[in-house]
Amino acid sequence: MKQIKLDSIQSLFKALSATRTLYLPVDTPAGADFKKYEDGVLWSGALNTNRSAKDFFFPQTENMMDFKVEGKTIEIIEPIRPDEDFVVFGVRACDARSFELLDKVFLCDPVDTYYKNRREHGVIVTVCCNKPAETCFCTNFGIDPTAPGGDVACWQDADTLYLQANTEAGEALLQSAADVLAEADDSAADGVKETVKAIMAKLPIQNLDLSAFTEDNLLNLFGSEQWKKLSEACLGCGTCTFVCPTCQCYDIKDFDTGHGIQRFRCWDSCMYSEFTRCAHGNPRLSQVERFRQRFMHKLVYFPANNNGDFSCVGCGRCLAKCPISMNIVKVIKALGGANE
Amino acid sequence: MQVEKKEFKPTIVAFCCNWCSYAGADLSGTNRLNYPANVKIIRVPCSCRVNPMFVLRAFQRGADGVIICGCHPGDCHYTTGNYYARRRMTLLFSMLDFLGIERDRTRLEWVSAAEGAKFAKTMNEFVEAVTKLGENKRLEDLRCKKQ
Amino acid sequence: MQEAMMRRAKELLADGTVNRVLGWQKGEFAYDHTPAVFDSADQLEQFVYDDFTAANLSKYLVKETKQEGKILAFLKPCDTYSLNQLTKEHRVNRDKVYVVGIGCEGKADVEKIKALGIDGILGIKAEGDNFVVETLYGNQTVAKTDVLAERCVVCKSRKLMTYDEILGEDGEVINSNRFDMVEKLENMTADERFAFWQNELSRCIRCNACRNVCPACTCEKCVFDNVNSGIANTAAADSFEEKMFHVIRAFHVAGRCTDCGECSRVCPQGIPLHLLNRKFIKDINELYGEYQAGEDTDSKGPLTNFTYDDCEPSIVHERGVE
Amino acid sequence: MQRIGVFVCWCGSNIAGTVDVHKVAEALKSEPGVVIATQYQYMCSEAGQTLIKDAIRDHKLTGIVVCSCSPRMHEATFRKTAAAAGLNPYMVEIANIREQCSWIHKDMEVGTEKAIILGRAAIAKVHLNAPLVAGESPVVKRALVIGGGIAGIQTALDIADAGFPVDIVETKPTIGGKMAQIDKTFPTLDCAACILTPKMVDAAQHDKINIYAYSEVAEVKGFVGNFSVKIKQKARMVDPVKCTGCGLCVEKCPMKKVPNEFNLGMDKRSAIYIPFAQAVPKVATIDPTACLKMKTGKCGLCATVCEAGAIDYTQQDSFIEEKYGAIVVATGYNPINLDQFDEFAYNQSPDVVTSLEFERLTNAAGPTAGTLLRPSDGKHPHTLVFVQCVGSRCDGAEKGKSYCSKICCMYTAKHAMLCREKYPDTEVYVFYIDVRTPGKNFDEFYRRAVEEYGVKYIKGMVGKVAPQADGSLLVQASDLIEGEQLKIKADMVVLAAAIEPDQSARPLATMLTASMDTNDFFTEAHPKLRPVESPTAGVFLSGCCQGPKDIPETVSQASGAAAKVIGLLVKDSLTCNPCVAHSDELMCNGCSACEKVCPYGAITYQDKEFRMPDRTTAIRRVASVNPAVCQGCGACTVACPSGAMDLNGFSNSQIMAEVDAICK
Amino acid sequence: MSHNKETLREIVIETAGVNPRKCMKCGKCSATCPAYDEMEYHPHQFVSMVEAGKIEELMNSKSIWMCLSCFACVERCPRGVEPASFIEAARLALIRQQGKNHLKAEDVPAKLNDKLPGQAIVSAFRKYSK
Repeated sequence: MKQIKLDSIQSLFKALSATRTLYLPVDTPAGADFKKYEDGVLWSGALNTNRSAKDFFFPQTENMMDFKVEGKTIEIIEPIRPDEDFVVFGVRACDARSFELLDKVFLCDPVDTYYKNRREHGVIVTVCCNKPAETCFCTNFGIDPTAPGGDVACWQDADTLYLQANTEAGEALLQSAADVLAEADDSAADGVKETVKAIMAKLPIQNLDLSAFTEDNLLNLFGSEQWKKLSEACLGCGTCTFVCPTCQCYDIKDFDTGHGIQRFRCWDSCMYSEFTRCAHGNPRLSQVERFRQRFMHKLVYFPANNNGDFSCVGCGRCLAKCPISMNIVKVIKALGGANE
Repeated sequence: MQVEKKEFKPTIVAFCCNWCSYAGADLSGTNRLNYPANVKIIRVPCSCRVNPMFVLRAFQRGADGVIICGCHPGDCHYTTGNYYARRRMTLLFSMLDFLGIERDRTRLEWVSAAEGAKFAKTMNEFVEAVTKLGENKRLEDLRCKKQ
Repeated sequence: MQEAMMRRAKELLADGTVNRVLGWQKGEFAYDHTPAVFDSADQLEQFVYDDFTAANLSKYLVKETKQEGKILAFLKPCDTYSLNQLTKEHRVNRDKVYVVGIGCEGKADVEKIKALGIDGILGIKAEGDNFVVETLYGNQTVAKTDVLAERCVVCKSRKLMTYDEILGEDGEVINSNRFDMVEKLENMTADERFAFWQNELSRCIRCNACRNVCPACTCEKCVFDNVNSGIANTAAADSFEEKMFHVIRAFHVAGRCTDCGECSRVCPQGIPLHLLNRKFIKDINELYGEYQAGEDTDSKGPLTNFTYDDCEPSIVHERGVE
Repeated sequence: MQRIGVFVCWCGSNIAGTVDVHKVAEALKSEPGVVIATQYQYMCSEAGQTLIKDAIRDHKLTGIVVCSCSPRMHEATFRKTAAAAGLNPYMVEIANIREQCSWIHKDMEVGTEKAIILGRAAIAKVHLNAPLVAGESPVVKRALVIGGGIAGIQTALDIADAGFPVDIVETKPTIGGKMAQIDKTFPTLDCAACILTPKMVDAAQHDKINIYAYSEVAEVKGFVGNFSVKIKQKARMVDPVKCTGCGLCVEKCPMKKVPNEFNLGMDKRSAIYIPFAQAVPKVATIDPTACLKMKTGKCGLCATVCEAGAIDYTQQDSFIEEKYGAIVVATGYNPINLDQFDEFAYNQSPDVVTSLEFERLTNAAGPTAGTLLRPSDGKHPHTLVFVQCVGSRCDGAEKGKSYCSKICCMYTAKHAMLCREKYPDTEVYVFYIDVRTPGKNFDEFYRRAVEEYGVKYIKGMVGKVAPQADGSLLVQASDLIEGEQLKIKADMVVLAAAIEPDQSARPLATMLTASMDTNDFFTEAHPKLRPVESPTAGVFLSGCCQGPKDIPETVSQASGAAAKVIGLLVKDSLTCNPCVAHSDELMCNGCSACEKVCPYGAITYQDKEFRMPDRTTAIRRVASVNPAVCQGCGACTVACPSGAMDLNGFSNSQIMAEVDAICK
Repeated sequence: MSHNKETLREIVIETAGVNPRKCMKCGKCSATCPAYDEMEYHPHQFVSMVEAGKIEELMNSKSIWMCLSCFACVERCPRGVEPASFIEAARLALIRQQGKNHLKAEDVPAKLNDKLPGQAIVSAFRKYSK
């Protein structure tokens, strides 16, 4: 385990950004968000960023290829794959878990080469939660915020940041900043862990009953009377999906630039009326169906195909951001069982 | 080796109503009144046909200035079209200004079928003003830029 | 107030005046209430009305007034402006709503509480002019005025524009300073304004929350969802598309926007979108005479109207800072 | 994908002089969809058109682009060419490379480059063109004439003679209008009644003409070929079918002190009245504001004496709805109110009269039975002063009218001449600014008044008329030729008051969505080439509602309007301009924004049942555009936030494709 | 230094603030003028003289002092030409001539005609009778 004093944390960022691009949470008028580190950029310390770290590996829009059109000839141009190494610093345990889930989608056959490329160039540095919000419920999905994943895990107490590499890439990263890091005892962060655990125990959303969300119960859940009521107020906007660290749907579009065609993909939301529209029309015509799709996917379909792993990490963003305050916790409670 | 500095020639889109301004543009041609070739005219039935969407679209696709020409107030072929155009464009231009887009990139001018000279003069002035501003950077879509 | 509303709702359900009630349902926390339709006295036990029932309910009436029977809607002054505008545009059948107007002193904004550094909110209790906020990290007291939603700080009117009955006190139209921020921007240089909006709009994630919550955005099919419109897209690929979306959206609601402020309330990225709408309102007021959308149900809106001596667009050059 | 042919015209050296037409054709050949691109010296020539026609057939073209002169010049030509080769004429686009390119640029390179871009824009547009078929709308073979003066009567007679039914709506109890009040007509001096009343009778007896007298137009809906008009028949309290016009009721009516409007208030009539002996229809009318029975409930004498039993005090206004293919406006004129011309003492002395009042004073059926007598004391006047241009040709609208009323010079000459002829002992002065006599035999007429009848024409204006204690009028005027100020002691002063459109014209124009000028005269579709049509299709103009006119001119315009109406009514249906707006009902919000900006009232709403995207059905309010009324301005397309409204021929996607091509 | 003919005309027109070209020569001003018989030039002539540039003749004519400024001509003129304004302008032009900037009391003409009230009195009537 390594350590560095918080008052000299800038030297760590400098060291990390010397060889690669560093992104870290920065305060904005609307809460913390990831920004590129440059001289003078200050780490917010807040981990509950508006947008999740997903954006670095699966950006909102991504160019896939270009077609150059000249007269009647068309030429295909492969895009230049970003080959820049980068570090995302300050990822929470829940957000770090989301990559395990995204990997299951993008890295299984057929492999999504765009995502894979970014994953290969990115290093994730997690930080143990120090100030969980009331909206946090990661523990319900077996996530231990005091033992965050990622390539490097960090813990911070009043004056020190402790760092522990989890992977080879993590080791290499710490090695690159070895100059500014000091050695620390492997148990140095135990105090922090205990404090955080104590707070976690007081969180209001605990022990969600997820027992109903099984493959066997699929049809019962699908046919539940509750969906209508739950989705009644849904505006059909994409806020929940776009702030969600595990949502991974995208649409592929062609953009006519005037001198060619740019084929790009961009996030799509199952809440949108145009989602998965195909030649015959739209498979889910009403908001009830679209709403149901999102939660059935997260709570039933995804686990059914992925060894029971739910496609939710309990980060709480949708709880905080939904314009009408409808969210997965309310859905789980309505369909799955009560909070004990 | 001396690098020759390329003279900036703005792309200008002019929406002209069929009844007055388009005819005014024709007249300036008939009278051989010059204006820069960067002005390209799109014929619309009336200035009220011009959707703010078209103006933005032009900027997106690489226009450096957009001008809308219609019949003088009171002379609209459709009696009231240009009055609506006037309100719509006033508000649109004001909004673009509010976003920090240069004011001189947009303009609305009334040109009658008899005002060939005014048409040419207006275009000359407009091209000059836009040339002075240089390339449209604030409302550009990089994807559409010529490589 | 909440009790009075529940009582009245139950009475109106019982006497058959209405068959449903549009209100807010208690949330998971103290502040996350969800708009809901209640169709029985039993369901009404979940009804809530407090400082955090901020959502403008009028847009739901577009759908609800197409259903059988009359619905009771509890509307705040803001919401009644929206309802009038929707009635004017034939989007809502006013005859199928029983409006109970409720007086409003402004709503609290939980984001403002959080911005004070208060995290882990477990409960919020109103005590006089203050809120006592119970958190994971201890109790804190904040003044209500400090956490009043931004739109309520510059509230334009506490007067109910349309109602079938009133619960509580009707207020007055307020001579508010809601255009101050717009004016401040107008007085900046073009470069500063550009930088301001570039910074704000670059945060947009195109979640469409602003559009979907907007009571003026009730199009059967939005141009941005319509592949044939030529401007449809699901995500802004670059800064042009960010501007395009917000300018066109503001233009489409110009003259119709009642300035309810929902767009800014729901923006997950905290973009002050209401400033775009307010800019149009300010321009309309200054150039074409005072106009407040939603004040009535029959006047011609400023963009479907004109006078022979309207100003020319060159007025944009003639005023303001370069 | 369209198969597009591009045809670049040299226009001799007009285009080829500054545009390399070969290069343009070559460049455009490689554009997507273009299967042939060629050039020719004169595309509009027979040979050029044949070239296009052959190419359309040989290459199975689905769209063509002609790079040539302005579409204002030859768009119609090339559309016909396309149609002749079996291609929909709306699949033609013109790239204007002459007026907007070769003629304004001197540099060959610049001109060529621009011509290529303009060609590309046209190609981009034609890709999105759709074949348009002009719609047809049926024509109701019936005309409505609003106003029953000489203009309306003449129009109605001409239309009816062509075999089409015509309805005349007249607000007064009788038709006849101003001409019925006039004594003699210039320049022939025949009696107005002698030539008008036979026409009135003709109209009444014509089996194709139906007269709604004492009626008004209450509402106009519809459009050219298919107007629906609601006519309000005001309650006469007399059954027009039963009434024989015997006049017994008029004779017996005890209320005889009502100012007689037909004689401009210079005598009295009874409460039940027939305006004049030759009235058509000759039916009595009860004036409810004067009738004792109506006011107090006591009397009922007319009902007692009426043998036909035609009197019905309970009669109410009634409404008729009728469909018409064409509407003719013939609402006529009135002399202006002279209250603000205090200097002429019109309101101070009854001996100062307007020319129209003078007509009644000299008319055999008038208050003095045709003998010219001073209204104040009934004595024979010896000195008469006529003042021209009273209220005409004024600067600014506050004091009078800016226009020349046109008819005053001639009728004043007529009055002066008749005065001198009938009463040689009179001394007659006419004060004029100019004497305007541009009509057949007009100047000769005026000269006769001066030369044969000794009317004293004085160049100058009357400044003041002062009633004197002895009952005479002191007229102070200037004689600009002699350079002196005259003071004339006159017995009567006759003012040639300016004329203005009838008050009913303005609301009517609103109902018809017909445009008016600032003086409330109806605007013609073209001041020279379409003088009897309003810009609103199907609405025609007859007589003084369009501008001041004398009788001959009114009658010719009336016949002109009739000819236009006949030309419309002989058609079974009308071909519409296909470049009109249309609404996509699935996207329409029913918000009325488009309706509010439509200058033609072409948009209506209906509630329709739809299958909604979520599989439910719902009644939705949706707009529909009447293609026969829409003129294709496109105001609605921008007002529509959802983009449901689009314009054929200038669609959103077409215009944006042009923008894209230009900015490329 | 005296003005040339053209500038003098412009000065008078500018001072009067009305356009002499609007006159349609109807003579209503002269017809209505109570001082007509006392004048050498008459109101309608004032207008045409200004238009023709005969300002010096006007300035040298006693007629401009005969005008009572009763404004009858202004009131009656159908074209809004205001002959009295030209008369006033001609008077001012005379008074303001270079070198003659100040009109000495002794230079003010005494009553020109016993039958006519002084200009100031009529002006006062006009001013205060409303």
